[in-house]
Amino acid sequence: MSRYNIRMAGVGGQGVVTASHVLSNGVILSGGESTIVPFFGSEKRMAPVESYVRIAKGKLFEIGEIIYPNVIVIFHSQVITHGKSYTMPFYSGIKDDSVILINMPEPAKLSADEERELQQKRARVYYLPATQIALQHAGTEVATNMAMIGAVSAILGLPDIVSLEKAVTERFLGKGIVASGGTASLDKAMEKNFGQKVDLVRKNMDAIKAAAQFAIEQGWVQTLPKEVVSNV
Amino acid sequence: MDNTAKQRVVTPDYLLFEAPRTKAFITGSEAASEAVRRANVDIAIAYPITPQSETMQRVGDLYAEGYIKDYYRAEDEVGAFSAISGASRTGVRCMTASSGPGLMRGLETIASWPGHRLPLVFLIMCRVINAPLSIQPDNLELDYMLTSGNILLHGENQQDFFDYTLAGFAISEKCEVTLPVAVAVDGFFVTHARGWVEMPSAELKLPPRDCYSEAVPMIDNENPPVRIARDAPIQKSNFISYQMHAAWQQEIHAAHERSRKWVTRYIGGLIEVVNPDAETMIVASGSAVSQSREALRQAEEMGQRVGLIKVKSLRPFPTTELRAACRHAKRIIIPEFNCIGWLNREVRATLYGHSQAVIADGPRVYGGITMPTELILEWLNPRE
Amino acid sequence: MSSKQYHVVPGPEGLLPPAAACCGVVLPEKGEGLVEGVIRTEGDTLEVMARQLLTRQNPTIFPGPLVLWAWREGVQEKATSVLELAREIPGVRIIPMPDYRPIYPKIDPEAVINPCHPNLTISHNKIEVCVFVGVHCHFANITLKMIRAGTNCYTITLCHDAGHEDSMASLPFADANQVRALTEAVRRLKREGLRPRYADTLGIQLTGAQETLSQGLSWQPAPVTR
Amino acid sequence: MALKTLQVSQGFMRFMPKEYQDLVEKGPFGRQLKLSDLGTYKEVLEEHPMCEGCAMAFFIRLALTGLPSPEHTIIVGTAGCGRLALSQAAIPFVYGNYCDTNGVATGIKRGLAIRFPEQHKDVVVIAGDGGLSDIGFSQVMHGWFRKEKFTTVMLDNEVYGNTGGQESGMTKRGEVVKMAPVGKKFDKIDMVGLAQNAGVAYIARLTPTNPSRIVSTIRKAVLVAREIGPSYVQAYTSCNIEYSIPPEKVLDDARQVEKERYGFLEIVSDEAKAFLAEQDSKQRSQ
Repeated sequence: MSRYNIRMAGVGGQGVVTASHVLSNGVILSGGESTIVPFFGSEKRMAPVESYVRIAKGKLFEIGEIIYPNVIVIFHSQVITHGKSYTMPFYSGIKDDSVILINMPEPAKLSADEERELQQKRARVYYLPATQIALQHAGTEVATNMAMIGAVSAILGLPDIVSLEKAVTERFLGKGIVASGGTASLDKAMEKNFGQKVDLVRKNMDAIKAAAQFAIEQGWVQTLPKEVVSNV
Repeated sequence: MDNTAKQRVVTPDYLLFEAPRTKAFITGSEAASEAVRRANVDIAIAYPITPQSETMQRVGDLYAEGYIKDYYRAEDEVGAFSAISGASRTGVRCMTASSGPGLMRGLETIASWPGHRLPLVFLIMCRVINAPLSIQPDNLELDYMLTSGNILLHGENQQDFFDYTLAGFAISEKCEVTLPVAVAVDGFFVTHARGWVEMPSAELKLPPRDCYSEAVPMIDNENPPVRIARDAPIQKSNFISYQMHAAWQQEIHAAHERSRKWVTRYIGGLIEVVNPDAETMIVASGSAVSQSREALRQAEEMGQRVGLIKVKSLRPFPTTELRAACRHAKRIIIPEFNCIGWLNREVRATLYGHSQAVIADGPRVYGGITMPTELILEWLNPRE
Repeated sequence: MSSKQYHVVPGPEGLLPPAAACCGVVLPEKGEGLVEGVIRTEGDTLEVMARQLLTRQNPTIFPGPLVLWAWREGVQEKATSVLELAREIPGVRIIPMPDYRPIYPKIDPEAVINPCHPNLTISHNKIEVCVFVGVHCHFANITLKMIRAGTNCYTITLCHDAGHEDSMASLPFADANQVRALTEAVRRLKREGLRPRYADTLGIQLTGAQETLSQGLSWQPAPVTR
Repeated sequence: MALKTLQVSQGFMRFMPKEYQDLVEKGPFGRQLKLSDLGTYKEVLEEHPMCEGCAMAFFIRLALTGLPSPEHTIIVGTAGCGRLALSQAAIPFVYGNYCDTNGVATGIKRGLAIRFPEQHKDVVVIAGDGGLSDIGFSQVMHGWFRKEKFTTVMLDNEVYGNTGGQESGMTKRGEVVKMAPVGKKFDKIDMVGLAQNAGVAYIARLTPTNPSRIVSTIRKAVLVAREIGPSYVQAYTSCNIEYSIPPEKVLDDARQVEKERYGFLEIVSDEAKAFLAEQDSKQRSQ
């Protein structure tokens, strides 16, 4: 039975919360269990955003923010370079044998200490050019968040791509959750960008699938070691 | 009339323990205002509510006589408590007072004083708070004060009201404390009743507030840093750690612990014990202590030895003192003037695992009813 | 309150360690000091402080507003005594806490330490021993708790008032005389043969941010646009 | 003199962060600066987390520039967007509870008057329309009735911006915002009229279209509060997020609103008029 505690971090406007809702709903639609808790600061600009997604095939009880994650998803390089996160460093609290997915085309320059700590934790750090994938496959970097969860679903095998597509459709064609007032106005802008909602879903799915493919090609898809699977 | 200029500054220890005292037969309201006369208060802000009004209008007279530098009647309790918090931030000594419903109305502000690290004295003349309305004594409001972060002293009589009020200023302004001190008495039974009060000369007063020796900077543009923002909203954010608000709250609890030393010194211990060796103990605070003293006297006449623990300080709570005083007890009763039994709850939590005694769930009176000593005696010797 | 003695030692202590005052640690009287939660003589306390400052990694002095700003008589004397102390600790840095506001968007850990996120400065500079002097007690206590929670820094406080339970070594009612007494303790340990960890380093070390600034003030008028 | 709190102890300047070195050497304290000096000195406001293009942030920057003695000024605020910038200024900022700004300001003003009878201390409340016209209404009005000598500045964005766009008393009638699902059913509260009735000595209403007017209005309001009686400034500071105003159109919107219903208005008592005229002639003769 798989259980993942996913901490997603980015900056305001990147759709971190929206992505976490879609990912979470995808898991629910696939028959699994999931909860999400979003968190943002009171800043009106450059606000750090974190969203905590728990996914599992069995029952979930825990609530609240995830302080000890086994999956960390970084939507923006500033989370690392500026410490744009509630906690420093960006991997604080990480459990052994965890996955870190970072939206960057090239590996980040980490300090020797950081490299060592991540190594000690046997963390697998993956760099995904999500913004580039979004631009190339959806025609807009607004779909970066979709690329990120596409890769997450490929790496974890949860949710499956069909369920994720259902979640995307629900999110953009109705019944979906609107993360915030800012998200509502962003939606309007996106509709303008994409022309039509249906088109929007298709392009988001293109970004998701391309990112998932990228993850598969990079060989990131692997089952977590047994002790993690049973402990988390 | 600047009478305060004619008063002589003496140390709190001298004023409280050494200065010669004379006896007066006065009401609790008079006792409180006589304490304020000697407390070198800069600002007092009033808002009427029974049974508090008499004290604060007497304090108004002190302003007219020049014992206080500023005084006004505020628009309501929230206005009074807010303005007092502003004044305290500037480093002047200040006080206000309220009763039951007024206290409840101002509770958001009251509960913010400790976090803002505001030294001040808040007098509470307890009164019924529940609907239907009543002006009678009942100290249920102190239950809300217990979790407010304020230091909370509960006086038994007019003498305590005088002494604790003066002590309150001294405790409140200690650097390692820097917290508001609430001094409560039961309304009417203390405020409107007369009793003997021994007081030092009115020509003496406490030293002025030494605001630059406190835990936070003053809002006066005369002390650093210029960017104070000492009340900045502290919430989990990118530029404020997760732990800051938590550490801030811990600091308030820590300040309560540090206040033990000063509360003990200035009001002579957190508890008073009568007949410490008795197997049946009464634990009480406020005017329930007076009723218990009489019950104890009557029990002794009937040949029963009963002990009494007067809890003087509710916050900080006399944890170690109470455990020690109850170690040998077989039966404990806790008479209270409220329907909830907040003292009962506190005592049970404190003694859990530290005492073999049976702790009775009462006796209690509430809604303005007095506590007859007969009721206490009945609870001392329950019919099996 | 526990009957067992609570020891205040370098962390990391975890998510939310208790306040030492709530664990039975009490403040020292004038003439005493507090070492790891235990009351000691002033002399013993100074010796512990001096030894830690000379032997642990990246010693740093954090002067607060009450030392940084010459706002009343006596401050300059204390400030000067702090600089004298710094000169006796090879390799020491001085990073100020000039105010307490939450600094947006983020502190520069080489320029300041801030009570809203003190562990950032400690971690970034790998500071394993520090001295707080001239910080208002409320903010000092908050800072000390957060440092103990998340770092392995040995915290020393020279408090102008009653002292701090949450620092590993604390001296209450410390004015210029107590600072000078600590300087003397540092000198004595060196005379007695203690080789400082950074014996080969001369003088006070500037942080990167301070070096940039000392190469000339970089003030530029802010653009007058909205 | 409070400038002593800006003197760095000898030997420590080299360790001070840049912003403080600048503030000490190029700050606005203890000198009379004009709007045209903007850009030649280090302002009190640091980088802050308010929205890009926000009219309120723009107004706050200029309002702080207009303070006649920043070194003796205390700002009182409350919940709302404005405090995000105000707490980043080199002026002591007090943030208490909900509704309490004008009570707190009363206490601060009176406390400082006791401690520093010879030194004027300017207390300025800067808070939103919700904070002053709704939850804090009673304390605003009673402060005016009592003739408390401090300034109240309303940042009127006609909505609860910080909590996400709910109706406030200052929202226009008919406006559909959160908690007014079918449109606001009563008129915008006439705080200017109420101030006049309460006997406020200096009242001004303005929009952020004219920077020098903001600076001079704040200056006048603070000086009148220092010497004569309460002063009130009501500034239209649109919320471009909640009212969907593109950031580059914020000033156009302000000009439009100014023309339609928010024209510059000054109501000055005779005593305040005489005082301001005297101040003017003093300044001219300098």
